[in-house]
Amino acid sequence: MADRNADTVEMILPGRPEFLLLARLATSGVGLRAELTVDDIEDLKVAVSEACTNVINHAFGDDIKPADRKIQVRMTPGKGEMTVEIEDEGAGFDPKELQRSKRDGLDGKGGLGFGLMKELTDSFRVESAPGSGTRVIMVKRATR
Amino acid sequence: MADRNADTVEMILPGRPEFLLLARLATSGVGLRAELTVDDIEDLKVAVSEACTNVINHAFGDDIKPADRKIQVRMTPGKGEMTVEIEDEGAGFDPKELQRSKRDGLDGKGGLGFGLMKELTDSFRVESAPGSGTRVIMVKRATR
Amino acid sequence: MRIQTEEAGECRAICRISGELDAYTAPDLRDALDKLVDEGSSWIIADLTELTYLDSTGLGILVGTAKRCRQAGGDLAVACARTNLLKIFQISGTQEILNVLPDVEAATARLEELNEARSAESGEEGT
Amino acid sequence: MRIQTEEAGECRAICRISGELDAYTAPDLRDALDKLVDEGSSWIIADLTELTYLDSTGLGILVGTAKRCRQAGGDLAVACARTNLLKIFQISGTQEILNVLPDVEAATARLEELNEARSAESGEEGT
Ligand SMILES: Nc1ncnc2c1ncn2[C@@H]1O[C@H](COP(=O)(O)OP(=O)(O)O)[C@@H](O)[C@H]1O
Ligand SMILES: Nc1ncnc2c1ncn2[C@@H]1O[C@H](COP(=O)(O)OP(=O)(O)O)[C@@H](O)[C@H]1O
Repeated sequence: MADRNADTVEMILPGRPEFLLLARLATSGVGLRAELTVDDIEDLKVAVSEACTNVINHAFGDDIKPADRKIQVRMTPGKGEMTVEIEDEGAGFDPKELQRSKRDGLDGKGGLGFGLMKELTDSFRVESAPGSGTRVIMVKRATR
Repeated sequence: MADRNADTVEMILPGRPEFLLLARLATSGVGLRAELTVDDIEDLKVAVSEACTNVINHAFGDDIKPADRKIQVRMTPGKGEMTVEIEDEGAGFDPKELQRSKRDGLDGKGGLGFGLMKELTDSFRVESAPGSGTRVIMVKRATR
Repeated sequence: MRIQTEEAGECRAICRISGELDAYTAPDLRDALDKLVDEGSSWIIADLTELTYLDSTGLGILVGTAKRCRQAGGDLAVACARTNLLKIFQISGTQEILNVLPDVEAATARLEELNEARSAESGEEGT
Repeated sequence: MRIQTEEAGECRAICRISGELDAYTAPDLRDALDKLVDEGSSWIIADLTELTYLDSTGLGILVGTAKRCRQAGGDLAVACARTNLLKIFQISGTQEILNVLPDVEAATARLEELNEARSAESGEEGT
């Protein structure tokens, strides 16, 4: 679990594409507090959006009621860095499968989202298991 | 309590002025979903900021740890309207005292914040009591 | 928020404020305006032409500064044309007390008028 | 996000996309591009000059459209100069496959080149 502290902003967003913009706006708002540069914030916005898009696309089966499709977002601005956790209580998956799918990239078989999250942040971790939800933890450090 | 539904966005913000901008950014993001006009959103941003500023200025005595100074914000976009609840678990106050203080307005004795919230929204309610926190519930309807 | 102040001689000064003025950025503005008054400016224009956000915290600072200016024999005028901000002045009933006018030119003219009126008054008192 | 498409004859078309392209706005872009290809355009320029946000969902649509264009004997080129977006093309390794170039002029030139090269090829085949 990432450090949460007095500065942590928590959000619970509906798991629908309409709310992706809000996740990015929040990233900007907290990123400014963390003294990230404009470019750092742009990178982190993509990483956050990718993680939230994954929740929307993969976490919830058709049997899950709209009211239960939620994205939990926690953002903690630090000294020249910002930690973001994106969590869902959805289907989960086996992270070991990722290596394999990565190569398929843009062929619609997945892998590009995590690739971007990894490349656009300074630290990236995913915790997931089938049946027990997913948590992505990313840290972006300010470029100087 | 205002209706919460599958579209409700919940946020827990640190009770510090640095995070007011984030509350306003979220208001914009959700306001667009509620199909409020740009002017409606500007009005609601002020109302939300005033409610959050009150939490920051009045809810917490010096004895409250930074980690416990939190602003809870819930925003629900509806069909051409948006409901916002701003809540704290701080000191609370007796809303009956408000009428009296209202007249003092800008003399530093308070009253202007609630005045603006009331004028800038279509429905405004405050629930508070000494010792049991404060909840402000506002509805802004889209102008056509 | 960005603040730019300029002293124009004869106790006159202009303070340009752009961006968002809320409880987070307000202390910087209070410091800047207090400094102007402390250093002798008593006829101040607050140019809000580029300000995008204003609420009661910012109003409080403007009203406080207006009072300090009047105590020093001067006054404050606000240049602002943005509809959403004008609404805030209007609702709070501060349009008159803050001499809110659409641009710096009109604000300057208002302060000149007030200055002349005061001189005339004190002139009359003197006779 | 705003989309503006323009057919320029001889199977050529340009699609200008401004604002933010994410999983919310992507379906509109997919529809617009599919319509262009369905109606016979196979040489398409995606003008992202005014696009401010792009992620894997948008990339997926551009790559899908590029494939459809090539199947129809044409190709797709992207006009984009914004650093943060270029980074996305670069990390995803789609710069070449999407013919990403700094402006519409360069993108048009690239498509002309590819068109001539293909005509030459099929010409040779013919002889
Ligand atoms: N929040 C999540 N819940 C369930 N499965 C997920 C989640 N995030 C990612 N996955 C799984 O990981 C795979 C790889 O994700 P990603 O790299 O973002 O590519 P894509 O989303 O394009 O498939 C997905 O296809 C999905 O199977
Ligand atoms: N969240 C809150 N917690 C405790 N007291 C509050 C809260 N919000 C408002 N109050 C009380 O109500 C009064 C009026 O608030 P308001 O109209 O916003 O004016 P001001 O903040 O300028 O005093 C405050 O002075 C304070 O005593």
